[in-house]
Amino acid sequence: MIKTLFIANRGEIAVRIIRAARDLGISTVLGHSTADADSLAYRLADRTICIGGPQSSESYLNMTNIITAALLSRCDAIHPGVGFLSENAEFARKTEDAGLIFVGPSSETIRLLGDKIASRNVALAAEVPVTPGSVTPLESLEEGISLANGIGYPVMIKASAGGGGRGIRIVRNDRDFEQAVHISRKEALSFFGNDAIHVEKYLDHPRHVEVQLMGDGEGKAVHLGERDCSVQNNHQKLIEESPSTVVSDELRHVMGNDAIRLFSHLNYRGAGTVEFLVQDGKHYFMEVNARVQVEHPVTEMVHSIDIIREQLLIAAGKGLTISPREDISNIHAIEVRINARGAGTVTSFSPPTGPWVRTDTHIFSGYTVSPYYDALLAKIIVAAGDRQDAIDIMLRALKEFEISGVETNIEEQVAILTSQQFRSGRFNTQLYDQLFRQ
Amino acid sequence: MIKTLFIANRGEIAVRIIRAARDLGISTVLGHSTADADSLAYRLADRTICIGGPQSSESYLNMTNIITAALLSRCDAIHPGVGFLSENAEFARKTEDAGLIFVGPSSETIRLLGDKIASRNVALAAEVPVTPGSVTPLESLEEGISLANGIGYPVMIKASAGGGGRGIRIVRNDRDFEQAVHISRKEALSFFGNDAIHVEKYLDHPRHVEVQLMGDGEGKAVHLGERDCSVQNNHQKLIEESPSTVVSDELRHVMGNDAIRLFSHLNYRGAGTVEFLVQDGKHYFMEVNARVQVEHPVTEMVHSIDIIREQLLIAAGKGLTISPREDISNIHAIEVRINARGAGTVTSFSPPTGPWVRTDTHIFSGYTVSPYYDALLAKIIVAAGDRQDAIDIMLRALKEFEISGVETNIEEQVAILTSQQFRSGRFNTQLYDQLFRQ
Amino acid sequence: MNIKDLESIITLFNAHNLSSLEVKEKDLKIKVQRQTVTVAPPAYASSEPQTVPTSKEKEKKVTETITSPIVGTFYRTPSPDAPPYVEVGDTVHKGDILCTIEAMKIMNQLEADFDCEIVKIYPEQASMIEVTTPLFEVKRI
Amino acid sequence: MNIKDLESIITLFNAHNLSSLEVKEKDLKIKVQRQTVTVAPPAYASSEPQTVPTSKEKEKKVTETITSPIVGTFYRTPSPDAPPYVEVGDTVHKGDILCTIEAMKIMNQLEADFDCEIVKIYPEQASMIEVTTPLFEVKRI
Repeated sequence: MIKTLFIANRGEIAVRIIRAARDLGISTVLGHSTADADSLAYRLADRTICIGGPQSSESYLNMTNIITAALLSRCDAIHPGVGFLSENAEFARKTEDAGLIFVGPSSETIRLLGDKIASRNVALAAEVPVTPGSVTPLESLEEGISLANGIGYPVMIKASAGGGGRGIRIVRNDRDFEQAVHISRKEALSFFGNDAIHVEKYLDHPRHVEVQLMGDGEGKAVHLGERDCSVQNNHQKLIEESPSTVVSDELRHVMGNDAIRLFSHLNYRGAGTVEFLVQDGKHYFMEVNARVQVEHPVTEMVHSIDIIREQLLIAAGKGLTISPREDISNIHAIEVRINARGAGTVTSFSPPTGPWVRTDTHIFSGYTVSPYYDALLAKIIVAAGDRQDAIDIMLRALKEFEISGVETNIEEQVAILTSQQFRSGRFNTQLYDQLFRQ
Repeated sequence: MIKTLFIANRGEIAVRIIRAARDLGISTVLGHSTADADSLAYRLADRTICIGGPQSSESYLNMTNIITAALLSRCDAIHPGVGFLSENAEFARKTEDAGLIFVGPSSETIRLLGDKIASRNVALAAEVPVTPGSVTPLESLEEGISLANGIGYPVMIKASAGGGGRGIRIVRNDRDFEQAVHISRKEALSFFGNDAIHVEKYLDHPRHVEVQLMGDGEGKAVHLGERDCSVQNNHQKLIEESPSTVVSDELRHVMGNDAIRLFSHLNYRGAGTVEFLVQDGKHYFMEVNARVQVEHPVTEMVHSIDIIREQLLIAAGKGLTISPREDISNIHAIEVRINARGAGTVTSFSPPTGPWVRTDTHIFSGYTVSPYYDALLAKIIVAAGDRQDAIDIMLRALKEFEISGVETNIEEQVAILTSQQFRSGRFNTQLYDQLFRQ
Repeated sequence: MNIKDLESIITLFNAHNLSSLEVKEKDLKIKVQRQTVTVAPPAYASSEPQTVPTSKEKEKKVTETITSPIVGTFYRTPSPDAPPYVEVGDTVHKGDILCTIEAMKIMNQLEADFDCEIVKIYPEQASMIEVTTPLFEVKRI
Repeated sequence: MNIKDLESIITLFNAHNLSSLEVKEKDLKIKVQRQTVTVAPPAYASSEPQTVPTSKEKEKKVTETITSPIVGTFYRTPSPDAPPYVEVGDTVHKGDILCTIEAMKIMNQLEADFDCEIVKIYPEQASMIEVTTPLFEVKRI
């Protein structure tokens, strides 16, 4: 078993990991930046080590400081959390080389899945449907235009190494193609240090649906159903829910089995997500997130399974023993992300509590929201017997959420939840723009 | 449907009821005392009406003020909460007479169950096992001693109108009988205005196990399994859990059916509890609590059913539609009560949050714990796959519970949860005394 | 809400020399505060919650507020067509009836506890009052 | 709500010399406040985190703390049997090696950024240090 776990992350996910470790009797060492020296994770961890300055590059991305700190504090394992080094194959390999357990997939798996084209090819090999498009990086403009005409416009030009919506351009005709390729390559180079791009069919009213899986690293994998993450602002997820209103039992079965086939093919170890776009009842593979995700609690509430705990148990060699709920017809979970509109000090804070409401947060009265990191303040998660009840309970929780000192997106989230489109379940990834930009 | 609900209570249960009402779209009017004019319930309610001074007799027990306030604020229904007027047949009748819905059983049911001997007789009529003892109030000392010898010592002398452990005396031989009867009658008279007493077998290592039910008022009832409330200090419950470590699947089935038979017999309406003592695998009827109970969340977490919501739906004539979880083999819920050791102002407060932890509380930073009411500050409820995990998660939650300004029983609760006896599940209602008084 | 109401609230706030006043009803919430000067010794806090001194001249002009002891409907008159029990400017004596508060069809008559002059009558006829609702502002005589 | 209302509210606020006024109705919330003058200036907060003056005599005795830039194991000597790089009382020059910090089997040599005298050496030989751990107290010369 893991005795001491090093946590190479911050914010609410660091708190989340400390809690799961504590529940298993694992002691925790938090690596933190100088800017996070009075965080909630800092207060809750059994031990803390300062790993660098406020800039992520000095601390949460500083592999040498992190691994040295883990070694010197006699940890057995490193949990990378989300973001930062969580999908960095080099960090995973260095962790393994140092004789430590990396809580996540093997470095080879991460390396493979980090390349969009390679992961698309793995999906094809595992017979998982992908969006029509190029399987190799684009070599010439002519090749691209011919491909686009074959697929049919609109098409999408994507950075092969990309993520988070950067380096993506939508093209609706031959005329705009050259310019889009130019910009896309430039963005790809500046964001990812690699100007490889490829072309895919663009779905114009898709839902973002992802399947949560856990694998044992030896070919066995279990899926925990889907999360619908279609409420996004500029590719940043705002609200996630499970089940999705556009996924039938049959589609869930098919998508789940597709995802399991892919994970088996990869001998995937630990928690991971297969992202699909769903449009008109069809699903198209997008990518694999080779780590736990911010929105994992939605799935936890549906299946009463602690995903972080299971990550730790798999990493410790205890195997894959979860049994997901079979009948999910009378449960629905929603997560709302509360983000800060800017940095500042939280002068008072009172999270929503009470029945059917879970708050995952790292803030407290007196906490300073730093300008160095992401804006996530809290995740509110509710579970109820059906979707409408879940929405009502979420609105109750948001009404009880009290914070002062920093501006938040609570009012905006309330507006989304109370919109006719969201209530009806008939919306797509354009919802945010439809509500706030038109 | 109920449109506006009057809440004739305070503290965390008032908050709990406001939340359930809000989730159903019911607006709320809180009746509060002058001492509770800045409570959390006051802040959350849609409307508030001051119903009297700080003494309960002036406010929360003032039937005229409560019913007048409910009528003048155009409420359809009154929820009495727990304690105060929740088991007062006269209040239920006055509420009904005023044309309002009383959220609870009928006044006749409450009246019947409020009398220990009458309720014992109903249990006998419904073929529910009771502790051997007298079925009518004791008429003479001789009758009592003869009865005690028939049952076998030790026996218990109880106030027929009693509750909360008051007016109870344990007698171990003929010699002490007369004195005990004398004291018991005196206490019964002073606490309950009625000196009727009766004699029952005393169980010396029992568990306090209660079955939660909901009835439709027309003979149909459903049980939601049991709660074990054996951790008590001087008859005040401290920790409750479900399932009980001494209840086998078979015993659960038998107790549940006994309880359903009793509720059907009573045409019981709404939420109620049948209390049993369990010793050596046998169960003995104690009493019915004709109201919701403080520890109801334990059952809510096991079955994912909102008991307060269902109370409101039944009261509104929407019927009994719950479907309890059939397989409870991989769920365990525990509630810990956090009590104040005295009055004072809470200078800072941060409830535990995160996965598998629910906090029901009415306190906040700046809240003043009043000397007029009970000491309950918060209920922490956790749910997990098994009992050991639930205990570990509860310990994590208690470690995160931050409060200053008032003394609490948190350390004591941690000591109970970490004790070998509690962990093992082999303990009885004497546990508290064994840990702290020996 | 309208500005007239807000003005009345602030006038009340000033008239009673309050430092903080919060009014909440349904979706409406109003909070008025005035910073207190910290040089002076703390203001005298009455231990009698029902009477509030509202003026600085202690000799003659101190008024007190009579608040409602119960929840009910406020009536200034014994019956719909009868004249009011009291009017502003009236002098009443201990035991005189000031108003009727109806609760559950019972008419409760509120009597004066002491001789006084009626300075102000707060509630509207037939309005709902709760415990602590101000009913009359009076000046002892 | 409209600007006229807001204007009226602020006028009321000013007219009555309030320090805080909060009006909330449904989704609308208005809060008006006026800052009060504070007599004392706020305490001086240093903007340079790495150097901390540790003495009150500012002329000569100001010392500075050199903290660790990385996580690792602190060594005062280049090898187990070699003498320490520096001792208390030593004068070092810019570029002189102060200590070695081992991280992942790499020996990182920490150099002096300026000429100074070693006043104190904080960590024990071979102890773990983190970023910001104080290593040396020095006095610039």
